Amino acid sequence: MRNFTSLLFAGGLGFFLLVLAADLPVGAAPMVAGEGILGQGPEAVGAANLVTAVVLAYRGIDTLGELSILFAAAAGVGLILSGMRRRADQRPDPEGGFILLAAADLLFPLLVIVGLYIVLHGHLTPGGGFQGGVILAAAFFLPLLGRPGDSLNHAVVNWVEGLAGGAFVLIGLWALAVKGDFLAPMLGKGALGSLFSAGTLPLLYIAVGLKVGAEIAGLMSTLQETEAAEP
Amino acid sequence: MNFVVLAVALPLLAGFLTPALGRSSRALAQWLGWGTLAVCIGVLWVAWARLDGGTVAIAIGGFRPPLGIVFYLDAVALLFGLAVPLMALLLWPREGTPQQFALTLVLTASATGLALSGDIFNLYVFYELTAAASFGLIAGRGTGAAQGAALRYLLLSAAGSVLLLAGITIVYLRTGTLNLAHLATLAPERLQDPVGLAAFALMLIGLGVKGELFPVNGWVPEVYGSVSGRLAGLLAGLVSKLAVLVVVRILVLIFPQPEAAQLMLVLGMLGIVAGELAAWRARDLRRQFAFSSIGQLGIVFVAFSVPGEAGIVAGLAVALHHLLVKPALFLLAERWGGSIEGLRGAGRGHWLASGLFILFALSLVGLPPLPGFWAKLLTVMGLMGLGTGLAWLGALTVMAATVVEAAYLFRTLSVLLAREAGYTSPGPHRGLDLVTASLAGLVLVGSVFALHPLGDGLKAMAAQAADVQGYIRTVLGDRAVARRGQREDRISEAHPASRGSDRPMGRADRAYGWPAGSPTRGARS
Amino acid sequence: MTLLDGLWLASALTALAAGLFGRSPSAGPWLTALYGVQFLLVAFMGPLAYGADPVPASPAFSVLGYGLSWQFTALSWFFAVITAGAALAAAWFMSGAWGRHYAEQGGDLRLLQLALALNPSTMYVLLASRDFLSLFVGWELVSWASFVLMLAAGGVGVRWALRYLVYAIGGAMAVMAAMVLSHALTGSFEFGALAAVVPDLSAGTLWSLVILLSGGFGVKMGLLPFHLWQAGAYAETPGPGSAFLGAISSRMGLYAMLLTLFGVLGLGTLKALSIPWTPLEAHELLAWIAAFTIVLPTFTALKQNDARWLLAWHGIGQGGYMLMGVAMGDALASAGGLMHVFNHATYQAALFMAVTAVVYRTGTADLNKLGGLVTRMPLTFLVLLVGIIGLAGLPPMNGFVSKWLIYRALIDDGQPLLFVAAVVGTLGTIVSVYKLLHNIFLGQLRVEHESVREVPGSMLAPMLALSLIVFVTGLAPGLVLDWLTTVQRELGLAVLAPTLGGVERPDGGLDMLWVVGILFAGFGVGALIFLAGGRARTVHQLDNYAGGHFLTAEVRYHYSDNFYAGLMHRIGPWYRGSFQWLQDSVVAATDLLAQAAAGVYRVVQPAAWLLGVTVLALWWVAA
Amino acid sequence: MTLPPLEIVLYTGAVSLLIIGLAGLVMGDNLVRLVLALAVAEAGVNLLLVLSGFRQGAFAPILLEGRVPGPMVDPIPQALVLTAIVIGVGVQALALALVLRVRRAYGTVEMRTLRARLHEDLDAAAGLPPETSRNAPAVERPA
Amino acid sequence: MMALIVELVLMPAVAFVVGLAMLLMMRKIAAKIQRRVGPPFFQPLYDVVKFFGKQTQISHGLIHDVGIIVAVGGYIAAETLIPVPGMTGIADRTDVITLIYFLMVPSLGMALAAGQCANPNASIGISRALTAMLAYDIPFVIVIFGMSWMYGTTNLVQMVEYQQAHGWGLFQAPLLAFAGLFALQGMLGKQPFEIYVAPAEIATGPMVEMGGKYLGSLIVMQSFSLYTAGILYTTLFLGGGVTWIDFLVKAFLVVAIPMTIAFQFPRYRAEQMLGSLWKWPVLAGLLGLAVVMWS
Repeated sequence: MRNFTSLLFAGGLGFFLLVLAADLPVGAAPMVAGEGILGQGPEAVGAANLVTAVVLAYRGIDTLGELSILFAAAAGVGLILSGMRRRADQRPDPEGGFILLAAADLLFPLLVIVGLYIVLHGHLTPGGGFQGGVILAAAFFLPLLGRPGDSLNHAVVNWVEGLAGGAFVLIGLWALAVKGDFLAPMLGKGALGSLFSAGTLPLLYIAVGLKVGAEIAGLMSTLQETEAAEP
Repeated sequence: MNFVVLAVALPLLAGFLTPALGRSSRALAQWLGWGTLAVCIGVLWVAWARLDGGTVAIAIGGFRPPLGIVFYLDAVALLFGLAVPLMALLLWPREGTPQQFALTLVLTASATGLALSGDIFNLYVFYELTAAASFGLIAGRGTGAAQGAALRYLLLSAAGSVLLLAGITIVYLRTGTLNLAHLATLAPERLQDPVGLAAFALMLIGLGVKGELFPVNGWVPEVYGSVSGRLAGLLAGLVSKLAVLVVVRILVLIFPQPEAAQLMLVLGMLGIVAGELAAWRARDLRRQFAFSSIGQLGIVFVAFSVPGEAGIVAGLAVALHHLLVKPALFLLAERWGGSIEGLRGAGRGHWLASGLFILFALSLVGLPPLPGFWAKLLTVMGLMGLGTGLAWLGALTVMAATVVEAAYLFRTLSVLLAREAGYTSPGPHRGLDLVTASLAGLVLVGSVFALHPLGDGLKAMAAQAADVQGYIRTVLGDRAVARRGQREDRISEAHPASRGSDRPMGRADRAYGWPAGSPTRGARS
Repeated sequence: MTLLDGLWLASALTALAAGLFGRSPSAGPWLTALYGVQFLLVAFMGPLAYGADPVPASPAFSVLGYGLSWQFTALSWFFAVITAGAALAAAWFMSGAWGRHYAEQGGDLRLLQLALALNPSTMYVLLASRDFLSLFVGWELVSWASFVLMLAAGGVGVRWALRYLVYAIGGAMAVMAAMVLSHALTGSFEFGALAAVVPDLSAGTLWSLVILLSGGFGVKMGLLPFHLWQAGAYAETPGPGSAFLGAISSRMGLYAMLLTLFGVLGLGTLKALSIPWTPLEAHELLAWIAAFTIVLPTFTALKQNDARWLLAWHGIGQGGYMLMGVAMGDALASAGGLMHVFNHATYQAALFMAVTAVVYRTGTADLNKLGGLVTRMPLTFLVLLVGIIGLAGLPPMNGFVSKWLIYRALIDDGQPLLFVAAVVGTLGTIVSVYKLLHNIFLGQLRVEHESVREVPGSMLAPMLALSLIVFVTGLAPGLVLDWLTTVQRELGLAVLAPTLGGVERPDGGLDMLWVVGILFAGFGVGALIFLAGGRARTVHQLDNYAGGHFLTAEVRYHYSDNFYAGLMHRIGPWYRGSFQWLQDSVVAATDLLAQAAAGVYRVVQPAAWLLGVTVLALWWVAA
Repeated sequence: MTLPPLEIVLYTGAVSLLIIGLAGLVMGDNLVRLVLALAVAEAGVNLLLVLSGFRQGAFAPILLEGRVPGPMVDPIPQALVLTAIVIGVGVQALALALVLRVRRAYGTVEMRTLRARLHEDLDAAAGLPPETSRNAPAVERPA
Repeated sequence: MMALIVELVLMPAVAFVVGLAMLLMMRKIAAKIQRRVGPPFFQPLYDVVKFFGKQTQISHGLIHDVGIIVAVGGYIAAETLIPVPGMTGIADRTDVITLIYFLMVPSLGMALAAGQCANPNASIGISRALTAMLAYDIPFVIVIFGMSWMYGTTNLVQMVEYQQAHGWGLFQAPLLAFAGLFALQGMLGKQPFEIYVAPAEIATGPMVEMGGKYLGSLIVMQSFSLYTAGILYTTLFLGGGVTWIDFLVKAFLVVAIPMTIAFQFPRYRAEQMLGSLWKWPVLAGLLGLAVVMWS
């Protein structure tokens, strides 16, 4: 009976949302604010990738909020699972097969390079700190899959995480001190399209990339260790 | 005035560093936390002093709205903003781990952000941040029950935020902008129809999860029943009010149509009935206060649903009163945990705690000189002033709720003060909690003597909050105000556009986008 | 620094002193002195009762833009005199041996003294209210003060105090609704503003105002549908507390009703306002409620087996007389109603004190465990006798005067059924008060009460003083009636022209001097006849005619249980306790609703509610 | 406005994802299934958010070699969706951690038993005897 | 003023004499109905003298004496309020409502006296007496209301003048007269409604402990009650008395009717008494009221 009513209600909601969607200007975005950014984004921020301009410049504090959500999640998970780590005497899971170990060792450098590339070219090509950070996290997490025994050094993860987050905020505060506006783009704009362009955006994205990488790696390793410790 | 952003940035910075520092020494992390909160209080206090009655819009990163994000500072925002670090300091987790300190700092930053921000999506981000931090804090080093409650709360809150995001998407699809002031100018033309109302409904329910709105507050008894008194006070007292403040901002600025307010009124009334009756049945102190907070917040929603300034005055009064009383009650509940029947004679030994409990109960029920009475009076006057059948029903519900509330609060009190001895309080003697509770009591009694200035201050604050034109003028400058006026006339009187051709939608509007980088101070109105 | 400020200060000082030194019984006399000071201050405001202009209170606030000010008028002075007198008597009663006795038995004397001191001070604030806001502030304060006094009993008293609280807060909310409704109509809380706008109000609004006000204040007065709390609350409060509450506390409802219904809306409006499809007008509705309030509680009192409960139920019944007098509204009736407030205060306080004295000596108020105390406690018997004659409204005492005024007015207005109801009430009272007198003082003295002695002086003095007042105001009611003329003029009611003995009328007036004179002359002649028969020998109680059977002390032949067996056979089935059932069904309904509300929070998947409400909201939006 | 089939598919897809997610959340009993349903719902909404910036025949908002390739898509929703996705990740990570914790604490992953045991725990923590149904009616029948 | 004092003394004397005559008539009627000769002319006087002459007078305490005095005094005071030809001074100063209450004072006095005797029979008797009072007072009050509404005054003297002018109350409100008679039956406490002095059941109830001058005083009280009832009824319904002769004839006639009825009936139980007194007289009274008020 409960399922039937839930299905009924879900169907009703779907019907209403579709009716709403039909009424919305689908495919023809009103572009009121978007046009403004497309228009004077490149000269104002100097970033080729306008999405990065929005993410880091126009809506910088959103990104800061987002970073702190990830941080809160990492801290939360750490807090929740603090008592559930595997004890020394428990035997770890068996090691991954040969293919997994070899692939992990082989892929590690590649993933790191790709991750760093995406982080560094955030303001030029699609992608940026978050996407690159995740790839870096995957890079560090892959070996753990192979050898569940050893685990990430959480102290390092915490420090990297803290420093990267701190850097992000400090750059913002530096902008506040100098230009009077928190997270305002600094260091000029440089040549559009070149690596060293769009002022502090790349620096911010590097900080974001490191932070996201460290956090997600830490998250995954904590989950993995806890799961490993399941009786 | 741009330094106000520090109130959000600094706690985050401290939060990021706390786990790392905490590894070396816990005391350092603790002092870092307290220091940051003190700085935030200082920042906000200076901002309030500088503001002295005016309103200021701070463009983050120098990007003028509607492109960039703006922080809007008016009396209400700063009042709640100031309350956040103050209460976080008072309700700091006891013997917490560095992660808990970090999460509390993040919670403080996001709550301050909720109070100040003037951009819809930014509000969503801070709302989610508050949620994430509170999940961590609730589950923290709590018992199995706390973790179970946190999981159920997480699922409900995440579902709520899905709806909230859907609502924001609809608003963005219809208006193309996210800045509240810009939305306020476009709303009369684009969000008046049922689709706009549907967006509001989704947003109300999304934000209602944390604001303990009727159907979506299933988590309240479970979470407040299993969490430490301090955190329960923080969540119930502060965070729920901020969610309501966001709903009110959206209601006042973007959805002035009456149906929106009616929806809120109906859900608020149901919340009152469900909350008070469930509290009447509750058999343990902590959950009784949880249900009572649902009832009280129902009254807050009902009060804010009254259109215009009267509604905001009433809502603010009830909200501030609840913000003062509920955390203190939760702290007292922690001292006397356990089922009410088991508490016979518990209050006899500690006369300060029982005295405070009596004072808060009297204020909640509305003994005249106490502020609780004036808040309830304002709410009922606001509702009766409307004259519609629904408003009368609302007033009736608020009054019936008072009767039920008096019944169960004083039933509990009579058990507490029963003459049988032989009650040994389980928890260790928490001196600091009593200090916080008596601080709240002092403020309550103090406000009795300062009723006149408080009343006028509240009225001025409400007038400022209800003044949509003022909001737009501060954020977007004067031309926009004219444009909203012209749009509203065109819609209401539906006479042909009198002057100037209306620019086709979508073309970049030169007037807004000043070339970035030129340092422009926030326009001081 | 007007007299009113002095009164407020004195009462506040008394409360403070009671709070600080209340615990030690020796503080009693000092507190009584303070109450005496309060009484003097009220007495100094005497000119108010003879038409002087109102005495304002200096503190005046304005909160949220609405003014809040206080003043004493003739109406408030009349009630203030009764309050001060009752408080003085109660404190005097408590100051001596009773206080020590209460403390020895584990009672919290400090709480009782403080609660007693709080009550008159909050009542002076209520009596001085000048607009809706100050009225409501005073009203809530009085409700809470009497709640504190009821709590002083502890144990069973607390349960009744909580029941009272729910009723009181319900009533207060009705008053708040009326207050806010009047604010919605006039934009301010002033009485004058509402009075100005009353003529052009629609019948519906007027009816809602009348119902809300009379309902809200009716709860405190113990009018019929809301009377279930009063008996228990007043009976279970410790001795002097119940005397004070019984005397004046529920009359504050009548004061507030007079101030708002008659002072602001005016009797003309009430008379013009008719109940649709019936010939009754609003004031007749009030009269009928009063009629039922007279009859039903009185006959419930008849069945009580506890002296305090019997008196408390009679308190409710007598409240009906006051409302009926005031509701009829013409000169005689309103004077009768108002005077009944004074009369009832005096003899109800005396009766409660007498019963407390009996409890002080014998330890119980159960009518089936007492008997024959007249030989041991003659003065208390005399006080109780005078009290019940007053309560029953028989000639020599003041109760007769106010009832006579009400009857005479009912005959003038031609209200036969109301008249019969009032008389049935009086007869019921006579029947039940005799049971009280007989079961306690007459009949066989119990073995364990052989050693009972008269109560000490500190308790006797206030009782005798009150009985004296009952007799004196019975002999010369003109003293009180003069005060009432100013009150009537102030409320816009028809004004009575009283003489010292009562009221002079061509077609059958009342002159109490003559009536009492004739009565005592009759007694004199009766005594002559009686004494003609020579000296009589007083025999021991057991030397009694028992059909040849010798009575011994152990045999308990005192007839007290089911005292009116014959009457009960006839009217027994009429007691269905329908109001009790009504109240319990309301409580059960709330309990059911609460169970449903709790069910909402025990749902397996909270998100289900989220989905449900979203769909309903969207459907509502689409509709 | 005549919509080519692509937009209809995208929008109905996003909405149906949202509906499936919410339905799964409401109907599901296994905790992991609920978290997955939540992920699906969030994916649906994120898709909806991205589509709100979509313009027909427009290019990605990237300036290749400093030149504007033509009419560009609205960049803001893409930035927003980036944040929304990260929020989703954070919340799901917390959810999974909590599921692990609940399984350790209550030994179950069923929502039904979790609720029952949670409420028992809450009652026990509050020192209440387990709720038993009433033997007599709340109100005694009138005599 | 002196005239009033004279009235105050003279009226009881007249009442005593007429009362004894009525007692004699009552016992004569009883005898005639039971086909026997009946007592000699001065028998009631002899009884009174005998009771007052007794040596052993048993008292149960002060309240016992005070109660008897209040009972007798109450009736004395009551009957001075009723106008008799030639002596209407006192009656002019008071009204019928005071009279109703004055009639209740004796029952309270009797109750006090009987209560003090500490005899269960007395207490049961008193509880029945008060129930009886409750029973007959309701129709009686309806009658009083009806008549004072009809005459427009509650002053008995003005009622008599009204009846002299407009004819007897009996003809103008016959139903009320009937109800009044029925109530009178209950008031006199004779046969159908004398449960509270039932000799067999509760040993004459309140009078169980009374002897000597107490019983004598009660006999005097009974004579006064007969006299008061008689002249009250005549004042209300039979236009009062212009001269003493027709006033006494009417009074004796009025008392004779209930007496004759009384000795035909057995004794009702308490609840039957309540039932009968609350059914027919109240119904008749209300109908009479309706007729009076709407005509």
